[in-house]
Amino acid sequence: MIYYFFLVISIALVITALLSIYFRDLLAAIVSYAVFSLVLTVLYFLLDAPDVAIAEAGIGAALTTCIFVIAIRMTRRREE
Amino acid sequence: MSAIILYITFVLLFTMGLFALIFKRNLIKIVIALNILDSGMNLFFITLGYRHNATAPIFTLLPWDTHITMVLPTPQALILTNIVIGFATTALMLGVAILTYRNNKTLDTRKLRGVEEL
Amino acid sequence: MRLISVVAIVVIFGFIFVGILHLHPIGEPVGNPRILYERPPLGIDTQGVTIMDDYFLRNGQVETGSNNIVASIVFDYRGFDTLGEATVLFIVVSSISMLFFTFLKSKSIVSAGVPRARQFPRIESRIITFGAFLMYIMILSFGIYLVVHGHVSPGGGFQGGSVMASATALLLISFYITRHMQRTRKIFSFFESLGLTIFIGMGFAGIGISFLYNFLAHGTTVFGKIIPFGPNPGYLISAGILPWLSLAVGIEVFFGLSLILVTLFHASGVKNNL
Amino acid sequence: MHEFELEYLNWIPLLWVCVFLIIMVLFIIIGKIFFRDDFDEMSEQGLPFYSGTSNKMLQLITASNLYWGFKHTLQSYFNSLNRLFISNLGDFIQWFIIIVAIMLLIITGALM
Amino acid sequence: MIKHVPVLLVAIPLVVAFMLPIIGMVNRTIRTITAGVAIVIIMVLSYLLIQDVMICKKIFYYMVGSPDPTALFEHGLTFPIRIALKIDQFSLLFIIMATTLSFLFYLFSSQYIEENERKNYFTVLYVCMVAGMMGMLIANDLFTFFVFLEILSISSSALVSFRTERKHPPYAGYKYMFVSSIATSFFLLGIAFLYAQYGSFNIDYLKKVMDGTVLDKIAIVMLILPLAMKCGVVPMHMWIPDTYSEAPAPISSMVKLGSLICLYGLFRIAFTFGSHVYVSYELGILFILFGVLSMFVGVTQALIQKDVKRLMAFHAVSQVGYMLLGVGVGLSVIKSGDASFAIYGKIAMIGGLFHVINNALYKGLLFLTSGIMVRHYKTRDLNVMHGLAHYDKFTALVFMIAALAISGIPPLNGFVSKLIIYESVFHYNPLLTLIAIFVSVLTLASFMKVFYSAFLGMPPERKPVEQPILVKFSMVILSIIIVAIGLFPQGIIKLLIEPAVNALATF
Repeated sequence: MIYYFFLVISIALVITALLSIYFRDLLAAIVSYAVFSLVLTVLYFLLDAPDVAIAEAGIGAALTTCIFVIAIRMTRRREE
Repeated sequence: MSAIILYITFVLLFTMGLFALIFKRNLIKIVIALNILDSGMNLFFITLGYRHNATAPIFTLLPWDTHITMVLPTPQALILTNIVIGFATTALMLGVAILTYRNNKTLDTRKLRGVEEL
Repeated sequence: MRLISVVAIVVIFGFIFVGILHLHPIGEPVGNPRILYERPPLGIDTQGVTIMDDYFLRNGQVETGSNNIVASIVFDYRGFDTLGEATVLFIVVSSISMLFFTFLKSKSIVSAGVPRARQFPRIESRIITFGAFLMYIMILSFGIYLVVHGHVSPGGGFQGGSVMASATALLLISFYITRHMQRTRKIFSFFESLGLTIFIGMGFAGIGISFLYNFLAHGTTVFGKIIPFGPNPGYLISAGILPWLSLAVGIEVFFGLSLILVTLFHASGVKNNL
Repeated sequence: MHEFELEYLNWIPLLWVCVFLIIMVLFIIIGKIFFRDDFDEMSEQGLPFYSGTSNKMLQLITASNLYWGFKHTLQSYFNSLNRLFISNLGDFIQWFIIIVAIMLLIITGALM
Repeated sequence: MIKHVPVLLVAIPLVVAFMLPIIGMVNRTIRTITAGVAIVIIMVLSYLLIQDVMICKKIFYYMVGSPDPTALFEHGLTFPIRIALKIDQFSLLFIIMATTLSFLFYLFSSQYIEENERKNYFTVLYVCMVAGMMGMLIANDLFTFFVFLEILSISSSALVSFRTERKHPPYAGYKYMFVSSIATSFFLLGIAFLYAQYGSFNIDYLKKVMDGTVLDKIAIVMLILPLAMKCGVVPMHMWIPDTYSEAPAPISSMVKLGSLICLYGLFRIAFTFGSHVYVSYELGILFILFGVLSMFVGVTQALIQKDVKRLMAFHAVSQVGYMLLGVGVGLSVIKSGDASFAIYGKIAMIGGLFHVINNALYKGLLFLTSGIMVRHYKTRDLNVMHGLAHYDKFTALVFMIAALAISGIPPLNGFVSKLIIYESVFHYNPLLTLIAIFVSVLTLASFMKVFYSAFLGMPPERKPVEQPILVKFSMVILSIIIVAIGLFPQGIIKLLIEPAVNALATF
């Protein structure tokens, strides 16, 4: 039963990773990277790794996205 | 046998990250690709240590009657380290990308090729 | 030239895929999944232990006294990696404040002619400031819970510290304080070094036997409560130096990450009209 | 494991120092014999005499064209080198990926 | 107390690094002194070990955090549990080199880098870099090696972009970090494959347990090539000139020292895992190929440079080629049945390792002198520089010693190790020696170019400023060591290099 979860989450992971690489507008790329990180947190929770899930959520989703947004604010938003 | 999907996602993430690293030109997009590569590595380590119908390696408030077998704990301890290393690399590369933008007014690697002609 | 690299990536993809087919199927790792609860009390059980992980699962609770085996590995069995880990974070924090030093020293925050209020759009609405204040208290307490209960429930120094740092991010966004940046950065840097010196001080405290040795764990009065094997409600004072190390790493990660955020917020606020 | 022979290395270190000193002494003696005391190093005499152009900067063979002959003959080699290693950021690891692919093929014997 | 030395080598610099921000707030001179004292302590500790490790052939094991640190296995198990640290002859050779040189470069940088608020962070990152190097040298555990490799990369990439106000240093720091993080990701993939099969990270345990499956071969390739990239082997070397030329002078020598420590990791993994996966012959050929390519391409690109630091960076690439050639010949014949290893294989490895030590010495000195030249002329372009020797005789003399050493002129140490490499590689294949000699000639030609254009010619417009005392002191010490090794090579080989080769080549 758990394999269907794995299947769905894997597809979501690959799609969000593709989107975050494909988007020319950097802000959209970073939002899709945050979604990627969130889905990864859910997958870690399903793989019985709660410590890593909290760490990925705290550092991966929250702070990395925050730093990316600051970086875009100080440089250019459109990818030339 | 459909659990191999997790290994397949790792390989896909790894090659996607590699592909974007080589062919993308924006400095911040390269940092995102590096993060995806690193998250793929973390996912691979955790799937190495996963066991079927086993619980997380924490003994607090586990019901006594079930047959306790646990997931391997060492990959999780190492992934904690690797997530913080990934964050550290991102923070440093973004800081340096901001400074290159401030000095050279561009984030495109083609335009930044000034000095290295030979 | 691009075709060659695409072919090379496909070859690497193929090899890793082949390698994975040779790997063990996902559910059955190398170890010996013996059922855990039939075990002699208080002894180190090495019967039928084939790899490192089996040893950790069977004896992690007895040797380190913490329920969370991952925390016992992070802080006791492989504590040297965590020391390296805390150094990596310390290095990034000091390098970010080094790189952005000229940014923050330059007085170009108040660019000529633009009144200060319009330059930093202050959010005046009550909802945000009050809501942020409530959220801040809740996130901070959750972060402290994670740090302190590192060895009992999932969590530990890094996760708790990063949750608390996201609380400072919330504070920075909602209140946008840029006046006392210089002093806050000095205080944060001081506490971060303090947390790290506590961490490595704990490591040196056990130098009589060996570096990072868990000298408080085995039955000493303060933090050495001996816990029964198997599922138990979890005792706060049971894991020797683990709670101290987790607290030290929590302090260091919280002040380090919020120092990064404060520096970058301050730098992004500077109108770089250079 | 017989003692490997590195005997060509145990020269007498004093030998080098003595040879060096002897040469220095010879220089000083020859210098003393042929030295002209009215020579003033810092004045116009000290500067090297260049025939041909009077423009000072032109006479100095600058560093970049000191080995122009070497560069000229191997121009095709350097051009191909530049084409292979244009230092765009992606190219740094492009070669790394290619080397990893080749070595994987060789080491795991899939090539043969 | 002596049994705790392996961990103290890392713990002491880390303690000082953690306390430096607090000390830096209080007083600047105390901060510089404490950082210097920390590096001196670990230097003295490594000298204390020479007696036990090199002469009595004792190997220091240390399990961090276990009740009995020197015991290999706990509670009668057959596999190690905690993190194992190990100092044997091979790693002690590199520890001595790393500590001595980082102390000398620290002396140079304490007065070369201008004294302002940022110097606080510079010292912290410098001491963390030294701790990273020490951690890599003593780690007997693949994941600890990975963590300290990451510490070294992050701290050196932050230091490379120290001059943030100029145009190119931040981008050079970005490139270095970009290259290092990809290398560490591939390295981690190799560790993951090994952990999946054998459940442990300990190098000695893996050496016993490993059998040549396909996964092990893939893991070996994934472990070796990232380290080769960080050492600057030719096809993957283009990031080195950009990084070394933009970094401040002592940092480019420290980054060069860091790449030599990655070379140590490369040899350690190639020799321990190579024969167990039956690929040591292919790895030897790979090293020789990398060596020859690096030698030739590095020097030809260096000859036509007009930027003095880029020229020296390309020479760093070509010198790594010599080491790889020497050790590659040793590795490729180590498993061959006949006694050829005993005849020339071991001598080639001795030559290779000796060249590592010599190269670290004179390449560091060259980067330091180039820093002084660039600071005086305010530009790195050789066409503009002329006549520094008229006023600054000291730098000219030191540069002369280092340039003669790198091109292998007899009384100095470059000649000694190159002679051993020529001698032994000739038995293996005479063509390699011809290429090596030709490259050495080109090295001499390019350094004559630098000396001619920077030091001779018309006197410069303004008089060069007098260098501070510590800057001159560290350069004098370096040149004394170079001349001493050049005159008395047998002592160094007997005491340090030969036991290191025995430790590396035993199976």
